[in-house]
Amino acid sequence: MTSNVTELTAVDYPLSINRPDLLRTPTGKTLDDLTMAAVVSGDITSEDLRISPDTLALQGQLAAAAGRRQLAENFTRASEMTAIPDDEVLAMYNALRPNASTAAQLSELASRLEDTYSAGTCAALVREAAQVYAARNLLAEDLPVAPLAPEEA
Amino acid sequence: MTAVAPRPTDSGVRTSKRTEILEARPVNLDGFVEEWPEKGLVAMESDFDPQPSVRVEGGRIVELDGRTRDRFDFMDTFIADHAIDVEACEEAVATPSIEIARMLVDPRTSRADVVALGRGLTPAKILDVVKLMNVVEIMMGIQKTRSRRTPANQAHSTSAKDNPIQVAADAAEGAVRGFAELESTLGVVRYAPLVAIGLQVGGQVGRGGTLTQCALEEATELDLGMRGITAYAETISIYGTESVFVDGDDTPWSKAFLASAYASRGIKMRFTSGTGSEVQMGNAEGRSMLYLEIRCILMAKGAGVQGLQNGSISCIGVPGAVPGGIRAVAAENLVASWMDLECASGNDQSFSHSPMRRTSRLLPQMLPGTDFVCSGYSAVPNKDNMFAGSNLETDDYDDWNVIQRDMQVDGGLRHVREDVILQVRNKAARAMQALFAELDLPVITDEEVEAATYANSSDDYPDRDVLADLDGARSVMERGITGLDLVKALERSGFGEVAENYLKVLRQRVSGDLLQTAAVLTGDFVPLAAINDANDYAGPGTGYRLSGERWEELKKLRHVTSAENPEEEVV
Amino acid sequence: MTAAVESVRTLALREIGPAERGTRPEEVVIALSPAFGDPFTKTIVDVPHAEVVRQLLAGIEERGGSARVIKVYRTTDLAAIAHFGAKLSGSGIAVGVLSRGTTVLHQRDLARLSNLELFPQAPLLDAEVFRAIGANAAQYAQGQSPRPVPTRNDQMARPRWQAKAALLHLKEFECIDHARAAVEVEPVITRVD
Amino acid sequence: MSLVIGVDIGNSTTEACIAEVVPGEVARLASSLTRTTGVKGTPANTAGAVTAVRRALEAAGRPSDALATVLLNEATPVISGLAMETITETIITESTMIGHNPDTPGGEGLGVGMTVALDELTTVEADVPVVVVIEAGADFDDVAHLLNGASERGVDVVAAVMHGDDAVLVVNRLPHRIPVVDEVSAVEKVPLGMLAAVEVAPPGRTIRTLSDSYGLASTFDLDAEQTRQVSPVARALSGNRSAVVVRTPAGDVTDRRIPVGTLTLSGSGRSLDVGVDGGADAIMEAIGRVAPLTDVHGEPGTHVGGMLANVRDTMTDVTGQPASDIRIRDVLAVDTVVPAVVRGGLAGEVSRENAVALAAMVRTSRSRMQAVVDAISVELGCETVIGGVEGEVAVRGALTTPGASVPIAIIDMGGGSTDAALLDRDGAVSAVHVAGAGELVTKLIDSELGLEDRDAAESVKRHPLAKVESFFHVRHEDGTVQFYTDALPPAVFAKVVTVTPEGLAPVPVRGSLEEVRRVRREAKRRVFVVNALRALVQVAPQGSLRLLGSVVLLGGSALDFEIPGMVADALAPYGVVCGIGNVHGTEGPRNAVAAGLVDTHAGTAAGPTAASREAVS
Repeated sequence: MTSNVTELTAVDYPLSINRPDLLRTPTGKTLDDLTMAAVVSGDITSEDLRISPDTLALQGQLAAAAGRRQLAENFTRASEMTAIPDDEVLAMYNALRPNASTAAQLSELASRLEDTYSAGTCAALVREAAQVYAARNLLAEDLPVAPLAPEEA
Repeated sequence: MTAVAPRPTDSGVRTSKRTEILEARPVNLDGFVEEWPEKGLVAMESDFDPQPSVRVEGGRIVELDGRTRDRFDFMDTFIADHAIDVEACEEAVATPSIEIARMLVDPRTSRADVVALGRGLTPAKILDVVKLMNVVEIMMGIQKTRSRRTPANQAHSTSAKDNPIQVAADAAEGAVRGFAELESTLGVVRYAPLVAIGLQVGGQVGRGGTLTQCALEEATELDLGMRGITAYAETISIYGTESVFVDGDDTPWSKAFLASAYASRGIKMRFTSGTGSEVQMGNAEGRSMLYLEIRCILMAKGAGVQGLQNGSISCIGVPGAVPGGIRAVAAENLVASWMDLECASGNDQSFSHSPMRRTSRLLPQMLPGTDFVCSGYSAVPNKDNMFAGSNLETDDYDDWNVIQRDMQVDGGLRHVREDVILQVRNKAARAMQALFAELDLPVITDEEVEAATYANSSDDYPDRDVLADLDGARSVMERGITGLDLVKALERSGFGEVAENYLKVLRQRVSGDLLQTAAVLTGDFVPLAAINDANDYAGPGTGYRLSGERWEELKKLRHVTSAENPEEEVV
Repeated sequence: MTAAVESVRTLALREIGPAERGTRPEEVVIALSPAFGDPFTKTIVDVPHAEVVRQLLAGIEERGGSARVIKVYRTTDLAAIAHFGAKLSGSGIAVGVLSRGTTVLHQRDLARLSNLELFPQAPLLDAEVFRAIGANAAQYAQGQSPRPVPTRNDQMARPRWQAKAALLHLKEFECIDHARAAVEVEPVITRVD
Repeated sequence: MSLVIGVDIGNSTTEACIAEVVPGEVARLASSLTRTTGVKGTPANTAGAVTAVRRALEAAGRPSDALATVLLNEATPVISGLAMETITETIITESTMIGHNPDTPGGEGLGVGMTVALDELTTVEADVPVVVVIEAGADFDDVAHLLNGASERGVDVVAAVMHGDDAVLVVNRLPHRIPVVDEVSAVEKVPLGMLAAVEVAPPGRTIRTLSDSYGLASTFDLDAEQTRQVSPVARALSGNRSAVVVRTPAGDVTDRRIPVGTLTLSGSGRSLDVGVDGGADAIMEAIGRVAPLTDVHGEPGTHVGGMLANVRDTMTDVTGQPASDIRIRDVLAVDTVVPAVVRGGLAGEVSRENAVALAAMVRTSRSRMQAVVDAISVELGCETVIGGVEGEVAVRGALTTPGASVPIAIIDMGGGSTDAALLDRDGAVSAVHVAGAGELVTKLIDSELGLEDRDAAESVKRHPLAKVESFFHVRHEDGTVQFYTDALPPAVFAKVVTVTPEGLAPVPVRGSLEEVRRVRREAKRRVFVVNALRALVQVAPQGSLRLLGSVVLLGGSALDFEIPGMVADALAPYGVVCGIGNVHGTEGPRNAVAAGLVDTHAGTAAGPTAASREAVS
């Protein structure tokens, strides 16, 4: 969708008011379709109230136009993540906590992001984390070791 | 043996009557300690902080504040690789600190220029700059660098009994008084769904477009957000040293990933940090509180999160006890704003026994204006505040309104007539009653609605059947009830206007407009962010000025003698 | 208990050997932090350490229990101190105490960061509370289910005590001695008035 | 073919069953369940009924305009009230007795001497036996020091009574193990200079001397008349591990009955007065003599008078009928015990006083169901009719349970009342409602365990118990042990807990699992089992349970984990087959009325039809 739209600038914000024509739900509905009548009749589901990857890309353009490079990068990662189910997003987050994953597990996670979800920038973030965790001793041990004696305090 | 007991005085030594009076002043119940810079128990001026430096090789930063890349901890790495603009940094760091400090204060330097220069600065350099600024200059800096033009405020709405009807009524009153965002949390965590529903319903009754959040552990908080029961999230903590960050079971990478997860669901989110947390946990690594907080701010920026709640927050007793501590707290708000982040600027935790000191701690944020002056003004009496009490509470509403009027500053609130307040409180409680009935949740009685209308604290409400409520809360989660179900139920039960407001908030998720820096929703459901309401302060006569209709609104107080007829008060 | 406060007592912790695992099934271990008793002598609100130990022991004795006291040197993490004590305790129950007064009741099968009862606000702990904690520890050790010691809360503790607590924590941290293993001590409480 | 919904408005839940109906044929599509709004049989029911209808439509995927008919049950307007009165009390005068049970008294044995305050110990002559009275604030080390000093001077310290929880500590610091009773909160009221006896039994034992009238007589040198007078003291102390008795000129302990008023029972054309302090058996027996009951009044100006007036006022509020039109048609009285603080006690002593709990059932003068019918008709815009009488429809619904046959009786155990109905071979139905059900059980559990926490009592009622024996295992009340791989939460450590779907919930009692279980089962037996039998006798042919064929249990309580078994056990001696309903083989004990309404409408209702329907009582 973004291909036939010129880069957005500050005057396009807020999109919900100035450029509703560019907005679609992941199910293809427009903002105008999201009426109370449609809600009551059951034509709208939670799926219709999610943000689409295209919309995140548009917001990324606005952020970049305002000089907010990192915010735009965040929207790029977010755009990739829209495809990942809720539970798995949380599981991936937990895998990134310190001492939670081995190098191999993080590498596997990066591949899954890349291969299953085409989430290249997310994968890059995970690979970068894996490198830092290795250097800072924040990877999980390969084999879980059961403590036998009371740890010495 | 409570903290409010007066200090023991050595009997036998004669003191003057004046000393007796001074000893009894509330300020002497506060704790003050000497600095210990070697351990990081120092606000912002320490010989143990690093000197600024930066070196770029092959397109990446290889030295940061005196450390070469091989000696980087993970904060250094993340900041060097994500926060700092590599092209601009060497030149930026070479600029004399005094020049930069003056740019922050000088109205002729635009916000854009000073923000652009800031993109290339290292933590030590930023510290070096703000160390040159006194508290008035810091306030000048905040006035200019704050991202949104129009200041706003955020409230806490919680209940000591986790009573969802109380949360709804106080949220409604808070919203009608002007809070743009409402935050809740729980005593009994399992109550969360019902309290989050109360907050949302109350918010939309009080003023359509109010945004709500419920502070919980990450998974539940995200779940409530994804269901559309809450609208944003804030309590995503970050820390300034690697060891404390790891103690908090996170890293900059895990938090950056979480930030993107929220955005991918269309949910607004900001991080939380603040001076004092690292030394409080005993791992400041010998750095000053402000230096470590600047590292947090740059980490947040690097993660691409739109905003940050800072201003010491729950550790305020630590900077509050050392010399220059409250200046440092103002400086951390300045740096967050300068780094182009939305700043929810603290003033949200019980800070002092002294009313005078509570007020002075507030002014560096209230006078220049911030994106959210309080990141939690207690919209319930402090004893009901489940965030352990705030610097401001419901008892202070009138004082706040008078200070706004005295100083002609906009702190985001206004005086509201009693009849209006009673009406929204009643409506919020009735909407909850109807919604609970519609959703088969435990009954809300007419007596409870009546109590909510006139109550002050949780003591004024009949007790709920806690077991039934917890069953209800569980069923909300198990049945997979979403914001959309709540909208439907409100519409069906005759609260169409509330349903409509709620639906409009949910629709924002599709547009993503609230993901932009400092975004809030106006009463007309117009997203107001640092794009369409960018701060344009450029000296006297520019930027946000309290005038016109809004100023007329703020002139109103509970009691103002009429000029026309001095025997009466202005209504 | 007022008379106790009026009398002045001092505490000496006489080392009697390395801290070892106990065998008495109903004993409670009291695990003290590195600076407890020496160099510090009182809690954040000036409750003498002698009184802290005396009341904990009295609470245990009144409930028919027995106790051993150990001192650790390698950490100031209260959870770790108490959990270590619990693993040495014949009953699996331990009381961990920091020199500023913060106290926790622990059990060896619990996760380190969990607890039976936690008293995080040191400024609110007085002799009476320490007595009650001791009494509960003894009852847990006997397999009973005592009513938890009522916790007090004071929102204004933060402005008065947060920084002093941080300072005391840093000072205690300085007393860590990684070279020194935990020892069992005999508390010698002497009345000096 | 038409779309029909049967709606059953119950006391706590409203159920709906939706079906496609052609004469003689029913295709059930879906059912739904919601909370009843307002008091059953009042127009406030409309909201809940409409919700149930809408839910059923949604579940069946049918639009609301396709709906042809809504069928409601003619619900007997039965409402219940609950009250409890204590009928005994224990009073101590002149602070003559301390009968509480501190967890840890000190020493053991019996000590008899004059009461002396601690700080007056120095003035006591040598060789006089003394009982030392120690006020609040004394430190145990100081106390032991002073007692030892006195002994060294030759004072005969034989026992002590103290405020703090220090008895063991003090005794451990004395050369001789004298009996010491501690935690006496009002120790300053102990009369000084009087002869007193302190007794402490070894751990796990109870006192022998002070809990025995002749023991008291020898201790205090009493004559026969005096001995008779002190017998309440002995009785009050029996079962204690420790006690103190002080002999004062007029001191006394009385155990008296509280006059709480009389009930006036009307029925069978006569009236009968019965004193509530006579206990439950006397009340129930009197009710039997005037059956069928037409109304009950309480003696004005007494506790029971106020209690019944309250019930009547509540009914007036919910039905809108004047109090004078409200008739109490059944009462269930149950004996119970409540822990009560002893008047005049010095240590917050608690005695278990007798009490009577009453559940009263009210029938209003007329049904207001037609008002509900009208309101629903307006709300949904479709035909709404009363499709049957509750008892009859329910029993026909129950008959669809696989294996059931006529004659068949049902018992529906709800929150406020227990209902029974019988369908005989001729198709005649008789039904009865009796007072007392789930709410009364909760109240009995709450008061007998001294929980003062309705939620906790409700949890005890609904869920089985277990004892947490370690962080990794619990022992269930049936003796089985369950192990956990993750440590249980600290809040349940060593506690008696209820096993709920949400996990283990601690029961805030000090008693054992067996004690809690006994109270729970006894409460259920005294209400549900008693009521099931009481109600069935009223509908059984010639009042004989043996003539009942089978009994089907319906309603929420039929899902309880033990009530069906208890009722079945009670009925077994009469040769009655008793089981849990399974309406249409799919619905379990729920939905009997809603499904029955639809069946009746389609003319497919199960069982024989009556030539002439008897009046449903």
